[in-house]
Amino acid sequence: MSRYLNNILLALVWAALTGSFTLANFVLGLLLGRLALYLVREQLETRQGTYRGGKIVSLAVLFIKELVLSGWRVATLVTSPKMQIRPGIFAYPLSVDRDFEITLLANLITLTPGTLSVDVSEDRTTLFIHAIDCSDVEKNIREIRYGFERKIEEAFR
Amino acid sequence: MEAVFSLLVALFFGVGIYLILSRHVIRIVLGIAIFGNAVNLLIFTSGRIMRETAPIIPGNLDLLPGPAANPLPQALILTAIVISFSFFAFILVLAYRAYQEIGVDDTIGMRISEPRDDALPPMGY
Amino acid sequence: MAATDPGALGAVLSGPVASGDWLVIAPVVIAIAAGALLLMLRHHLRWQAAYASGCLLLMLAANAALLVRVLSDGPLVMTMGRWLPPFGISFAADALGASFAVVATFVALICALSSARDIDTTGRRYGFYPFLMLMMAGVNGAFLTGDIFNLYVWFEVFLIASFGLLILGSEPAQIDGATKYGILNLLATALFLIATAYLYGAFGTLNMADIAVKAAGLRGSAPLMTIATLYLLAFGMKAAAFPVNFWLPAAYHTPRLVTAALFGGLLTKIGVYALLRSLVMIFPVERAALSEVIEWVAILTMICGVMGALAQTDVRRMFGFLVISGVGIMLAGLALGSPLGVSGTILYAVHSMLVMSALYLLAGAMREMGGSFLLTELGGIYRKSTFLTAVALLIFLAAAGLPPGSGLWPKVMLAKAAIDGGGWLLAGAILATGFMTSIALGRVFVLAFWRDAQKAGPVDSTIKSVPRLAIYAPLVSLTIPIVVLGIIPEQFIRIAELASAGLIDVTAYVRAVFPAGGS
Amino acid sequence: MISAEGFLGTVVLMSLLILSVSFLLTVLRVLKGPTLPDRILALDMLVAIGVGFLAVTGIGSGVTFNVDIAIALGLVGFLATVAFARFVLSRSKAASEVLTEKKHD
Amino acid sequence: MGTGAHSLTFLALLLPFLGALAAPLLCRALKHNAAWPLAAVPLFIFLHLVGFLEPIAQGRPVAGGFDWIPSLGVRFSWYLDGLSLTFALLITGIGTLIVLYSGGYLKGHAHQGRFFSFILLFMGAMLGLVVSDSFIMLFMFWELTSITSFLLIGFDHDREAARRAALQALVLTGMGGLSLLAGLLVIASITGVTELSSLLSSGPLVRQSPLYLAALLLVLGGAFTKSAQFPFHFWLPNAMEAPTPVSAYLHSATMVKAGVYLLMRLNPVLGDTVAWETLLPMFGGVTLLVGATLAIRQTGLKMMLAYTTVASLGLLVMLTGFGSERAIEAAVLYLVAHSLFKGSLFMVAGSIGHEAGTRDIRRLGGLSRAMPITFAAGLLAAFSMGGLPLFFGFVAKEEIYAGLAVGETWPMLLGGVAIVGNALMFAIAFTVGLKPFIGTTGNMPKNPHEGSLLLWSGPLVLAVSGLGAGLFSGTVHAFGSSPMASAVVGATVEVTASSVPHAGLPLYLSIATIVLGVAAYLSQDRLRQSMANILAAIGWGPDRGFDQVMRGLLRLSFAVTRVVQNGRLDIYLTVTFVIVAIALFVPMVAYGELPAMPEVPRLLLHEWTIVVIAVIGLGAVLYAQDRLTAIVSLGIQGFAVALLFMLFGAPDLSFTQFMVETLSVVILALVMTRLKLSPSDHRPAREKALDLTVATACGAGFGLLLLKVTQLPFDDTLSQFYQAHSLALAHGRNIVNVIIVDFRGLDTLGEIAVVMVAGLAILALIRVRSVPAADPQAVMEKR
Amino acid sequence: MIDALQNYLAAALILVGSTFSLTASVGLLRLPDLYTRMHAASKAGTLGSCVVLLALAVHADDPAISLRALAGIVFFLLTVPISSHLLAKAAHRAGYALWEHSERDELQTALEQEASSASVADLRNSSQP
Amino acid sequence: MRSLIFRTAAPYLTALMLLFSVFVLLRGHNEPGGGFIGGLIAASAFAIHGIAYGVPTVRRALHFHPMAISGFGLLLAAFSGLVSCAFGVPFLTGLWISPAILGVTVDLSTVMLFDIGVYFVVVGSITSIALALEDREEG
Ligand code: NA
Ligand code: NA
Repeated sequence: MSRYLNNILLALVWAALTGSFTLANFVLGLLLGRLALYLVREQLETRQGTYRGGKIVSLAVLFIKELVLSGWRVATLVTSPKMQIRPGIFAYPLSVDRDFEITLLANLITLTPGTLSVDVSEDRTTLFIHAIDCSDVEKNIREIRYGFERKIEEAFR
Repeated sequence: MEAVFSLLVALFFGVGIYLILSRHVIRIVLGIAIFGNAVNLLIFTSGRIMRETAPIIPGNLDLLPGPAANPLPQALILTAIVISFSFFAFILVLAYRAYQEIGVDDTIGMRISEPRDDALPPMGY
Repeated sequence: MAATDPGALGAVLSGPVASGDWLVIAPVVIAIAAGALLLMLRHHLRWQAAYASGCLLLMLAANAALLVRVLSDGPLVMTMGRWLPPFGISFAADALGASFAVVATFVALICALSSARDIDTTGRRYGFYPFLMLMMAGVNGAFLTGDIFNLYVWFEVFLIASFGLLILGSEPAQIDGATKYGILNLLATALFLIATAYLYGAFGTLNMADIAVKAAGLRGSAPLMTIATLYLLAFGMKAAAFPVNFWLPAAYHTPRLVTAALFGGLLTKIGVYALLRSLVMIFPVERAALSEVIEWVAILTMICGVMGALAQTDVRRMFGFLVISGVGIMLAGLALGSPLGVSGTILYAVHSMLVMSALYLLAGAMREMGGSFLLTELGGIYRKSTFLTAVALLIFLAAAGLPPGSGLWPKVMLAKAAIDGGGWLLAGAILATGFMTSIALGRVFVLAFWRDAQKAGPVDSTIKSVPRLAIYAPLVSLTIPIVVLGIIPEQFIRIAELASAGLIDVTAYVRAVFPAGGS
Repeated sequence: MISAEGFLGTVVLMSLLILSVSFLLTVLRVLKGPTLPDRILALDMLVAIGVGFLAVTGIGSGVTFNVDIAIALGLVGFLATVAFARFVLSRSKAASEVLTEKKHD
Repeated sequence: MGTGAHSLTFLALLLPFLGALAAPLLCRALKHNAAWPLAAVPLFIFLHLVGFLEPIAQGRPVAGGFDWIPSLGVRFSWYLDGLSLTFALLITGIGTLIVLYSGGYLKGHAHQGRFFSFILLFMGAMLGLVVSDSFIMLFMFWELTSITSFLLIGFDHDREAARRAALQALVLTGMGGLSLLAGLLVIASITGVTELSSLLSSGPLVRQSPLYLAALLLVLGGAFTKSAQFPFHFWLPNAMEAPTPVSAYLHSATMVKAGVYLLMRLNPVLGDTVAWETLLPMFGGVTLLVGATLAIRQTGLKMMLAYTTVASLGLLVMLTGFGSERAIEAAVLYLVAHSLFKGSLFMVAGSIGHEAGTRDIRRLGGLSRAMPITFAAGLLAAFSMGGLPLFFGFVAKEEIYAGLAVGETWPMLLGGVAIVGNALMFAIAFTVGLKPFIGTTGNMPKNPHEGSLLLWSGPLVLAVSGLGAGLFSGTVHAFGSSPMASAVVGATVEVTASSVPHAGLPLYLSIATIVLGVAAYLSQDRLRQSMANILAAIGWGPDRGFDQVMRGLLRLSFAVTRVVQNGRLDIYLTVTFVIVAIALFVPMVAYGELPAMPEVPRLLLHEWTIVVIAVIGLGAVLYAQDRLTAIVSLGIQGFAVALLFMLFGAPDLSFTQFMVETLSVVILALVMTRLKLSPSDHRPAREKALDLTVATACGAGFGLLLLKVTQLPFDDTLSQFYQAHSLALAHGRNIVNVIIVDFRGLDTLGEIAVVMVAGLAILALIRVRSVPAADPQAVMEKR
Repeated sequence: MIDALQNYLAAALILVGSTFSLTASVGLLRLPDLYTRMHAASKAGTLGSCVVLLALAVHADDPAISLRALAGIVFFLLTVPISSHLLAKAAHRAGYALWEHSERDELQTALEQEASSASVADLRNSSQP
Repeated sequence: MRSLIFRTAAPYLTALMLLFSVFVLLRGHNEPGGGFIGGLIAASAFAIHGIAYGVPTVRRALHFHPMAISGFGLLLAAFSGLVSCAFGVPFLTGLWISPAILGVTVDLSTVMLFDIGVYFVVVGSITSIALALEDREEG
């Protein structure tokens, strides 16, 4: 991700935190963001990517929908008198390959219903996911592939 | 309300002291942490208790709108918390190093500076 | 009490301060700034000792000027942040605090000078000098502050700094000693804080002058006896009074000798100072009620201390116990509470700061000359160095309270105060302690100095050979005031009497803190 | 009909109660374990409930600064969990200890 | 008294100390001949003092001084009357001779300069002691004599016997010194007087005080130890470990007389009571007999003399306490005579030992030809000691018998004791002064010949003085004995005793003494043997007792220390908390500071829940079966406390508590990674019960006191002030923060200093390693 | 009017949020193993807190506060999955097994394969010099 | 800790937390917060970074030794108290100026300087402790 974009994002966060979108405050946010980024300069990904605003929003909407659903499902699951669960860890073959994308995907998966990213393989081709319902692995893989992963590819390629 | 807090303080002190007395270095360290909390609650209570209203003047006023919690004990506790945290960290690392250097986790075994087999002083002249 | 109308600033804020008033805070600020700077320059090993010594010299000058000023004009007060007391934190130097600060800083300066030979590169890199400076910040702050919670803070400052000094070296014995020292001292300061919390709950104020004034009004309703007893316990622990003296013999012999010298000189005396401040100044009535308890504590502290000293083979451990017996002697004055007794305690504390530091530095010199710390192995020092022997003799005499050392006069004052007050047992214990101390130190002299060297061949290879001047200079600089105090003690005694008078009659102190007429 | 504020107040008290129950249940998991990660997870959950608690009390008292405390709590809760995970991982090197740990539980 | 003489006297008092500083330098330059310039020091003082003879004889004491420690009422003041002047003259006069004698005796000794220093220091201390007017000065110089004699006795510090003797002397006389100090303080407390000259005119104040007996016993404690009265006599013979000049000086003429001086000095104040007149003669008499009989048992010349010194001191104490003017006169005369002959005989014995290589009487003989001058000196001194007419010793002995022979039971008994003692001393006198010089030449390690002028001048001058004083006793009485006796008695006394025998009971007793003495001299070998047998049968003496007491003290100290400082942190902690509980409950109960019964508190349900969670957290920490559960439980209680702060109006606290608790748990976890600690608590149940009791008591105490405090009306002036001025004057809305950074910013400065130092200390703790790669297991095995 | 609306919305959100928290803690108690419990904690728990924070954002009069609450939600959503992932990973690596009735554990299989190939590699390395 | 997910997210989280810590620091005078809490948050940020990437990385990033930062903080705090020396008022007196920067009036004060000192002390010390402990872990 671009360093400048990061900096601007941080300045926006600063403005949001302080609740003041004045120019002076924004400049201060830029300066502080610059300083913060300087401290982690070595670890920031330098590869340039593209950003599609609309797709990002669409990804966010999908995520919020999934999140609420996820919460609901788990809530009903644990409050049901007989918990019928078939958990397990399955391997998910990744098609995204950038660290940022893998991370984003893994996090989104963790936050969504019944799935939890446990590990990424060393060669970054496989994501190991714990699912609360592991009876149909193919279905799980399919849902991710055509859900989050595609949205991510659309948004950041 | 002070009564409940007094009771709580008593409990915190009791548990902290019981742990401090229990020979195991780690239990002692845990006891010190609880003891520190007991002291903080003690200071808090001794400044009298007031529910919910923080001593912070709202942005649109020049003075507190009404009675608020006593700010001074809070400031004192803040100082005390920071200090006791520093000491807690130090004692913890010290216990760790003691385990490394002396090899025991029990105060009964900690007898390097004052050895068990101290000899009588020389009797001659 | 000051008006709460924000418009009437005159009633809320103090006026401008004269630049001379800065003397009261200068030692602490210098020490903190110096410590911080030394920490930043931690890796510039070469200049640390000189820089620290220079700062200590500056602090000593400030303290000396402060003492002179306090002696001529009475207590000097500065309330921080221009708030009026008791709302801001007051620093209030009276004769007691200023004189203790002078002596303590002097001792620290000597220790800084002698650290040149005792502290290795690792010790410097891991902060010996910052620890030293921050410890002196704590010590000076404790002596000069006029606010009881602030006193607690300074206690913690020098306590944590003393931890740092204590563990510098990480030998098993150090770690073990530090664990005991650390946990027990932590408890002591926690008790101090607890007592202060109760005090605040009862008085609603933290300024010591304010408390002293208000105590009279609260007697009868507030649980002042219990609070005073808690202070006695907390500070008694800090002072290493029997039966809560455990931390001292467990730790004092483990660190580098400069550190031990610093500890032996300063730490317990701060406990004694706080006892005087709290019990004589704030709680005189409660002190009187507790006097019998304090008397027994004093006697047992003396006896257990000196018996502990007799029981030791390691001279450092022996000196640790002598610190304790000295504390017992100081507690005698607290038990008596009479002007003579209190001034005896004050003078004894000054003496003890000088002598106990000197003893530990001497232990270092003895090891360098005699190859050991153990009485079983030491010997032949007289043959090696007549000069060191002479200095040692003077220090021993002072420690035993014999002429021409500094210990004589405070001991005479305390014994006289005890006899005047009918404290026969106390007087007997004071004298018996002096006697047993002379046995203990006489044995050291006989075995380590007179007796022939006990070990054949080269001594311990870990002992660096150092120029003798480096050994002698700090020792001599401590011995000179010791002997001066022994031979011409008048000025010292007069200051001690002023200090004790200022404690017993708080009017001047209170007026200095509340010039307008008080709260 | 009660006022909106009054209603909100009641709801706040109610939710504080609900959150208190959650607290207790979570504490129970901390105590029960049975494994260390279980306890860590429960502690993490405790932090999450704490965030909610802070937010609710903030609404109840009209004191807005609780948000920042909630954020900070979330952040340090994160730190705690990461550190514990780190701890669990480094302990796995001493596999035998895991076994003894389990035996004790 | 003019200021010139005034400052000259001060200089005289100071001079020995200056001389002591110069001695090593002088000695380096002049070798043993440094004795000559150094002897000028005491000589000058002697001559200066001689100038006082006239006024003092006329009853005008010389006093002077200046304020030394005004705040304690201590003056550096001197007071010279007959008593102190005589002592001062003896000290400086004999001192002069001793310095010269030392020049010869220690010729070529590597540390002769040091020796001169010690002797001069000692002289200064002794002189100061006898001329001191103020109590404190007296005590100070008293202790200085103990210290300097410690140095002198241990001069040959390579020998264990010397070290032991030195320490023994220090211990005993040091103990006496403290006793004296206590006694003087008591007297000061009774009379309000701190100077001897004023005390002497204080009348019967002390005698009538209820504290009299205490004062007396304490003073006697000082005097008896210093003057080697039974059972503290043993240090004195042991002190013969010192080089002979020291023995000659300390133990015959000066140091040991300090006790006698003190008794004589205080006779007008403390004397004339039943206690005084019982204790002194009793101890003195026993000492006299013990000293004399032990002297007979000895084979070494110095040891014999040493025991006769013990005996003589007993005699002096006995006489001082007898309670009559006559006895005091006798004591005064005997004291002077003893100083002269004993000093001389010691030096003679030293010369013999120096020349012959031995001081064993069984190996000595026929030295008269080789050492004629020494012989002369020895013989003359022996005559005086034996109490033969014309010698000053005779004068003294006549007066003794005159004083004791008053026809009552108690004096008769003491008279008998005196006769026996004197007879034995007679025998010793000639054993030392005559026997080595006559008869066949003994089997001696060295070939003896007369020593240098330095060696023989001293004994000879002293011996001749003994004769001279006897011959011119009138003059001596006029300037010495009478003023001295007057001072001791406290009224004008005229001494008239003469060295020419005239008939009377005293003379018959003297003759009886001499006859007995001759008999003892002749049968000394048999006597020695039988004494040796008796002592062997007893098998124990205070000297061995000293060792036993010292060892016992060390063992006792060791045992006590093992109990009170036993090295176990858990016991230290238990004791500490027991005392905390006592400190809480005893005053609270004793002074009625317990709280009133509180009313039932009204908390909201969720507040109760948080309280319950805190309690659960505490319980969980307590009952946690493994440390990790304990740590996590620790987090629970910290969390609950933070929420409590939140609920009760302390968001800053809550904020900080959350952060700090979390970080504590994190650090704990980080540290725990490496610790393999045993999880279970294996204390015995009894110990757990004790700990539980202590913890409960402390907790309850803290809680009750807190309740009591919170039941008081609260003075919230400070908080009101902060609330009123926080925004207006300190420009901050968060009052807590304003207090932290402004109202009480200094606390925070100290606090961050703590944080900084803690960081550094932890860094040092982790980084600095004593041994590379310390492995706990290896350390365990090493131990 | 707006105020009342705000209040009602906030009240609803609060109730929803705290109920989510409650169910999460119920789940935490009821679910059989660590990994399944994580589903409850990291989803329902997070959701609960976020919803309550949202309530705060809705309730606050000051937009600054609302923004901050939203920022808090973002922070939360950023950190929670990562810590859950780390804990799960660490626990799995440390050998905490899945519930015995779990369907499969492909991560375990993968790790075992890796371990065996690594040991082969080790053998090869040690035989080379 | 070797986790791709964690390592990718850590720098952003660290930066966010640092920003937040400054925010908490600066608002402390009017609302809960201040130098101490801000410092703790910043130290937590560095701790997270350290756990993700190892101690050397954090040390490199910080450029100065954490304890030197801590010392600087203490010096700064002491200095902020000494400013009042020049104005004839007691030690640690809060002095305020309100210059206009970019058209906005900004309240600057020694009190704020003091709080920044606190912040640095806490950041330095706590980071130093965490890093030192982590360092041991690695070794
Ligand atoms: Na000390
Ligand atoms: Na704050």
